[in-house]
Amino acid sequence: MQLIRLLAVFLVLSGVFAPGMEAGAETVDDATLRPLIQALAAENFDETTKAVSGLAKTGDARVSAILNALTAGDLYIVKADKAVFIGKRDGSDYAATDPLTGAKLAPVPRNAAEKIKVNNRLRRDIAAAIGGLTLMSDNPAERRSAAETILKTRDPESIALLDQAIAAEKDSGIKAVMQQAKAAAVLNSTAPDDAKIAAIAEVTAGNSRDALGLLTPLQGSDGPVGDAAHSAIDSINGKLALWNGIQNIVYGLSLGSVLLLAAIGLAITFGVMGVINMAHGEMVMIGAYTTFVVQQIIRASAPGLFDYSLLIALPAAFIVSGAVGVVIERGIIRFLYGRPLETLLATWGISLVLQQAIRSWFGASNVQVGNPSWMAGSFDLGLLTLTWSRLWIIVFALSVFAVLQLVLKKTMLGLRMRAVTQNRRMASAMGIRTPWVDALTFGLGSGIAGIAGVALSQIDNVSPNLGQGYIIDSFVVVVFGGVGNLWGTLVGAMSLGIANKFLEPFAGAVLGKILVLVLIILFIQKRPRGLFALKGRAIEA
Amino acid sequence: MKAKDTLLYLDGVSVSFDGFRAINNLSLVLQAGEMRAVIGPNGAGKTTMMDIITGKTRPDTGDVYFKGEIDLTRHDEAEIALLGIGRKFQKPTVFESHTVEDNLMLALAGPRSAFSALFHRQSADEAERIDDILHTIRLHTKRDWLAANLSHGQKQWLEIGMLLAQDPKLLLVDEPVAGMTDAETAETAKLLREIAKTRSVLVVEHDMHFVRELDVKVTCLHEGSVLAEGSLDYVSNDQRVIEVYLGR
Amino acid sequence: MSSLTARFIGTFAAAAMGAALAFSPAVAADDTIKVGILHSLSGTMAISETTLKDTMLFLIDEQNKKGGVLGKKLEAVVVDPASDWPLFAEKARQLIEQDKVAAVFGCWTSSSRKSVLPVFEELNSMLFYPVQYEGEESSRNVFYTGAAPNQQAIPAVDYLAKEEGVERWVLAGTDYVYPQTTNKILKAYLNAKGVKDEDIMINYTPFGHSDWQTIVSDIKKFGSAGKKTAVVSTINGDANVPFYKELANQGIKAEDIPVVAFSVGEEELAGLDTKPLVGHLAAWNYFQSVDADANAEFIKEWHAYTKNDKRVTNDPMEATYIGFNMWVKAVEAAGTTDSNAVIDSIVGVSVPNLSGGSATMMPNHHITKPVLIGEVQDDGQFDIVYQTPGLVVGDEWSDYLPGSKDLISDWRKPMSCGNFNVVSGKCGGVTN
Amino acid sequence: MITQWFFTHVDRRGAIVIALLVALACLVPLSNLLLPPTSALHVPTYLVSLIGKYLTYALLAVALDLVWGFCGILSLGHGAFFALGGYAMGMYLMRQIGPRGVYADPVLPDFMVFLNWKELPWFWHGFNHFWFAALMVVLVPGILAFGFGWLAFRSRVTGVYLSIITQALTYALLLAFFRNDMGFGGNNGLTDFKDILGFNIQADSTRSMLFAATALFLALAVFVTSFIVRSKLGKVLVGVRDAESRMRFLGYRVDRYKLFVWTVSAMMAGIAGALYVPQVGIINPSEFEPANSIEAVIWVAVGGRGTIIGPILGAVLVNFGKTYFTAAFPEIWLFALGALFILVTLFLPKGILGLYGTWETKRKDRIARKRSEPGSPATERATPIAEPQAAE
Repeated sequence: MQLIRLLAVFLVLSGVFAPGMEAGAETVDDATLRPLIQALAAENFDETTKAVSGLAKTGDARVSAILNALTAGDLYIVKADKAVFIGKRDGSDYAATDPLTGAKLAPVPRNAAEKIKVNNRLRRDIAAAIGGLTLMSDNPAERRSAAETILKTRDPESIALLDQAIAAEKDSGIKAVMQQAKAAAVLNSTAPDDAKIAAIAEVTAGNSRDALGLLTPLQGSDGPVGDAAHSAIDSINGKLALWNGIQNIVYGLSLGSVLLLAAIGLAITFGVMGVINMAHGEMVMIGAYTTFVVQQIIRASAPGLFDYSLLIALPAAFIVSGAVGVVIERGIIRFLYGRPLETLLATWGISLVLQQAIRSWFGASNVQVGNPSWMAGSFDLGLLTLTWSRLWIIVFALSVFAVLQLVLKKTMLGLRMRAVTQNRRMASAMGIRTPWVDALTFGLGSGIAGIAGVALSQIDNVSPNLGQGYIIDSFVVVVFGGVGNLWGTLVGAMSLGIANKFLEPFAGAVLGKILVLVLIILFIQKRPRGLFALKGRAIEA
Repeated sequence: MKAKDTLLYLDGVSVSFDGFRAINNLSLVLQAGEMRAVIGPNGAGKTTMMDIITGKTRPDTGDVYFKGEIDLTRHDEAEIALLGIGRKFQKPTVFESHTVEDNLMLALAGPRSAFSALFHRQSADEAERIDDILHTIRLHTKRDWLAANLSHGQKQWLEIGMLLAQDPKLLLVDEPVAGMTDAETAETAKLLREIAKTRSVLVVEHDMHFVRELDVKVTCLHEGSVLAEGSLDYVSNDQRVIEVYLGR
Repeated sequence: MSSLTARFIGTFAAAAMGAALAFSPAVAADDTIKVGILHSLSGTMAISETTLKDTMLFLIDEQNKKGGVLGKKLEAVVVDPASDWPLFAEKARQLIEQDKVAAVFGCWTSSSRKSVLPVFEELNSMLFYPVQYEGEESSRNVFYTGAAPNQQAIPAVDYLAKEEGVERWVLAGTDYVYPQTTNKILKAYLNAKGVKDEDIMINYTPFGHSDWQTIVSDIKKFGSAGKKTAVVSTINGDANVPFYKELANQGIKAEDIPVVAFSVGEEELAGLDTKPLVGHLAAWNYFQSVDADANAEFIKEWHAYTKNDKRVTNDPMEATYIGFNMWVKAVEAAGTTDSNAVIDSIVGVSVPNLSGGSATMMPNHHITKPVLIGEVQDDGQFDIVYQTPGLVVGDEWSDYLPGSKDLISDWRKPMSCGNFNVVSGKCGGVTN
Repeated sequence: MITQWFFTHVDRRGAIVIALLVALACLVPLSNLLLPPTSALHVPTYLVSLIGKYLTYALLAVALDLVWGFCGILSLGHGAFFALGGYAMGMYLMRQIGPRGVYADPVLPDFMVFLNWKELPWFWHGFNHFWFAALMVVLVPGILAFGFGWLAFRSRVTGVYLSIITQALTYALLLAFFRNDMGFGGNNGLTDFKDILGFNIQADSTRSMLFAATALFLALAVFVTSFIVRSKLGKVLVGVRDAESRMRFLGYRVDRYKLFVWTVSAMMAGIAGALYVPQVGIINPSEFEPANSIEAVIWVAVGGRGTIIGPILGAVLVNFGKTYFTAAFPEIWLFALGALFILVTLFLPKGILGLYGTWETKRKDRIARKRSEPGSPATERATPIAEPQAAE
């Protein structure tokens, strides 16, 4: 009973003092700490850094809470007497607490306080300092981050601490990180050669890119350590070269998916219907802005749903862009069938109007579309860093493609669409309401452009110019693949993406893009009707 | 070489589009001065055959010779046209925004280079040729009309007139009477017979009355190869031809 | 012809006639002073420039509330050069010749400034240019109120080297003149400080580049050589959002590889979720977060004017503010809006800036500025981590470029020269 | 004699336009230079260079119409030829600056000094001579067009495929010229010109002369276009536009005809660009923007494709509209411009001139038919001018 209550208190306390309670924490009396805390409010970062390490050296349990407050930018001084306090914004005042005791102080007006400045270096030092304090923490995540911090700082002084922690560690994952950290620290220390060579073996087995960073400085040193580092680097470089190829393919696929998404709606409005749809990019833009509006509504009314915002935005964008598409088709395009070049003119006009409309409505600047948590971050696959957003976009692009194929091949609408585009008069004679099919086809193409906008909002600017950035690439993809052939669009987009990524490393991004364009121009000479051209005598009839 | 002394010689010609064999081991020989009618159901490969002769489509395999020695598969459309093969399309194809006279002027045999065209002045000789042809195709009263304003039958004739202006050795005529009235059909048959006096003609047609009126040797195509060849009566009594036409 | 067509033609003809009427030179009212605003409101640059148009309208409004200038009200003449450089020249000419404006505030890109420069010199008018640029220019008719490279880039590099201990540098930029020049200056500067060539990586990307996977991954690779690495970014506005998104997604944190940018301000961050970017840096001469009374006042009034308390302020806005106030002060000192008089009286004019100090127009038509370095915060604002102790004078001719190190500019009489060569002792150009 | 030769190659409308342009070339400079600014007939310099700019656009539009209107080749990359001509002229003007640049380098243009280049790249040699630059103005676009066309027309790239690769061409050039390493001044392009043929480029008289030159070149272009269109070659081109394969089966080497007219058109576009640059005072890569080329197509469409005057009318009207709208309604002018394009497409499918053209052709055709078949009523069945087959 007693024990449970103690545990409860302990938990509450660790909650209050956040990451800081560890086994064997010492307590230093306030009189020692006060001046050190006061020293945090130094005029320059060097002084503050000294104060931080001074605080960390005391080993006091309360220090990490104070340092965390400093990192978070919650530590202030009162301008008048330079007293340090932890502040939280509360209207025009700061609700103040004492950094040591946690006691509530009188609120400080905002203009009477000054924030203690932190920069990256300080944040790094604090993380290192806290790392030393939290290496034995009960919280596995904290232990891991502490080990990772040491891996970066390579502080030789933490070797002993790490040994202790490694011995106590149960989680094999964290243990591995700790061992890496220790090896890194050893390499950075004045340890004997054999210890260093062992450490080299240790880091080589881990993440190669980090290892490269650790080993490169050793390369120049003489003796067995230098040789070991040298051969380790060679083996890592060999591995990296292989992974570079893989990386190019994966990045190429990812770029290809973006191109595919941008072009696939056009493959319908232009490829299937023959409308030279210069307003296609604006449909993508409308989709992106729909995402923005959906997120605004969610932020305002149901913040908990934010992670689902993209899922909600998908149908919304499809409907909004699709509806705009239907209106454009009914209002303008339908008068222009059989005059494809005039559609170029009219849709160019439409694109100007839509851009200006969005600009007048939402302003000319970028609007912020957030990444839901499942789209953020990255993971490592071998030596490859894959970001979730890119991965999802590949998956998404391919699903859109698959669904579109299904719609065209398996549904009544798809059947009618194909009938109308192949032989309008015959279809109409068979009782198909061709005007409706036209409107729906154009709506479908526009709607798909809209959902592409949802995806693109995750990786690009959302501004009135969004569409303009994709329109040329989209046309090139559709034409390269072969007008009227969805598979051509898929293969075209992917091959352009991969070609671009293979050219980029040695030609640079600009020349790479130019080369791709030149290659396309030359390719069209070989296959004047694109990659997947329809053969036969029907084409020129 | 068997091709010798023939005007047009096709042997073992095959072509396929995306796996579909449009022409399958086709062989056909046309003598100089001969008129031949080619019949066959839709998809028999009639138009593709013309595409091959005129250089629009390259055969996958097989020989195509003109005048016994010229390998047509090595020439493109313009060269083949200049060799003396004229072609009329299934759908009448004239230059709709030109006048009837200009249509003929463009077709008139003569230099074809861009520079000669830039500085070309019409000679009296050419004017006379155009007058002749206009009379032949019965459009002399409409020489200033835009071709777009001609009736369907008149366009067909204009196109035939353009072939004549080209002065070819061989005319390929694809469905010349489609969409014509009976009277026009009869006139057309007369016109073609007249033409055939001086040159070879290959006519593709569906209309059996018309073919009968032409009264020439008939070749029936089916699925890209020759099914039967002979007089119309012979061909139309062939059991396989009947099957193909009536369906099975 | 359908009656609809007829009606359309009728409307069109009427519109054309109306246009022709309106096109004839406007009669300049004597009781106002016209001020031209030459910022793109459409096209690719609208994203940045629209705000400056609003700022000018706001400043003119404020000035008119205070009674205008020389007892006359100011009247804004807004045109849209539509991010089209030759159109900038046409519009500049229209503003000066036709609308007879007293001065023009405008341009963003260097190309647009280069495009209008001959027009301003020919017609002897005044342009206030509020954006940081590559330097290497000084015109009698142009006043550069944005930063020259020494007012932005060099202090930022110094800061990184000193405070963050950076030894390896990635100079990443969009492929055009400003980044190229800035990087050239920086490279010369870094080399002079003992940084070896293998520790400098220079990378250029096209305008509006949106696929940053390879480059970010290269930066990561470059940064894993055991030396502290930082990115100095001269990436142009549009391409920044995808760049930062890729950085955040690939997990490059400011503590590992900080990025210091010269073209990313509050306005650009408005399109981003800044939580993963906390700690990345920007170097400017003003931040919205500057703790000064003048700034607080300015922001308050700006919010009141735009009726939107979310509208951010940024550095080019401050530069516009300074330029405008300098012009007002110079006009009042000269007692006329005549260009020659104002150009003579504006040198030495000093007005308060928004960061609590003041800005002075120097004889080279550049101004004095403090250099601030800020770290991105999670609310899209910057936390100022460094400020130059004094003011830095804009250096139009960089000391780090061999072609320009001997040049100076002084538009005061009797020198009155934009490119005086101190070695030969001659004025190099023919600009009047 | 000459007049007769002239009138056999130009129709009445063309002659009027040529006369008008020649008159403009004489009167505008006179009015600008001789009349006092207070005079009601004085044309201010501002308008001289503005209209001069419109006329260079009109020249580009005429060039574009020659290939699109008369031969059915829709180029979405004609801006590239225009810009190349402009760059050739810009390089000449750049070299003319000589030691008057800000760094006072006698040979190197400012931007090269500034990027620390030591010597002039090889392709800048020769541009100090006007005749060489003038030659390059037509040769560079001409050779590019010839090479591109030779490949594309021989491979029978047609329709949208051709349109899109022309767009890819101009886009690739845009990216290339943006690169500082290319040696064309990068994003800022070439600017700060001082004089042309020894005359101060900012002087009113020079501006007037440039204006006159532009008007005369446009008149020449109208004549050349008329000459081509009214020759047998022109009829072949229209034939290619309306029924390309028929032309081929008649024995015409369609690719050569296309190549000829394509190259001529590119050269005309190059001249337009060369006249444009000294009048606006800058040339930079944004002239390669695909959007600019599309806009040029729109001028032609608005004015009326397949006519000679239509493109001129369209270019001047649309650009006048742009000038006017961007000043009068800077915030919403894109609505007006966009709406103009939509309305013209919907209600004036043959452009502004198409209206007049329709009436006239109808009239002529009716007369012809009346003459041939007295008493027979003119049929209302077909459209008088056949709808030109679109690029498809």
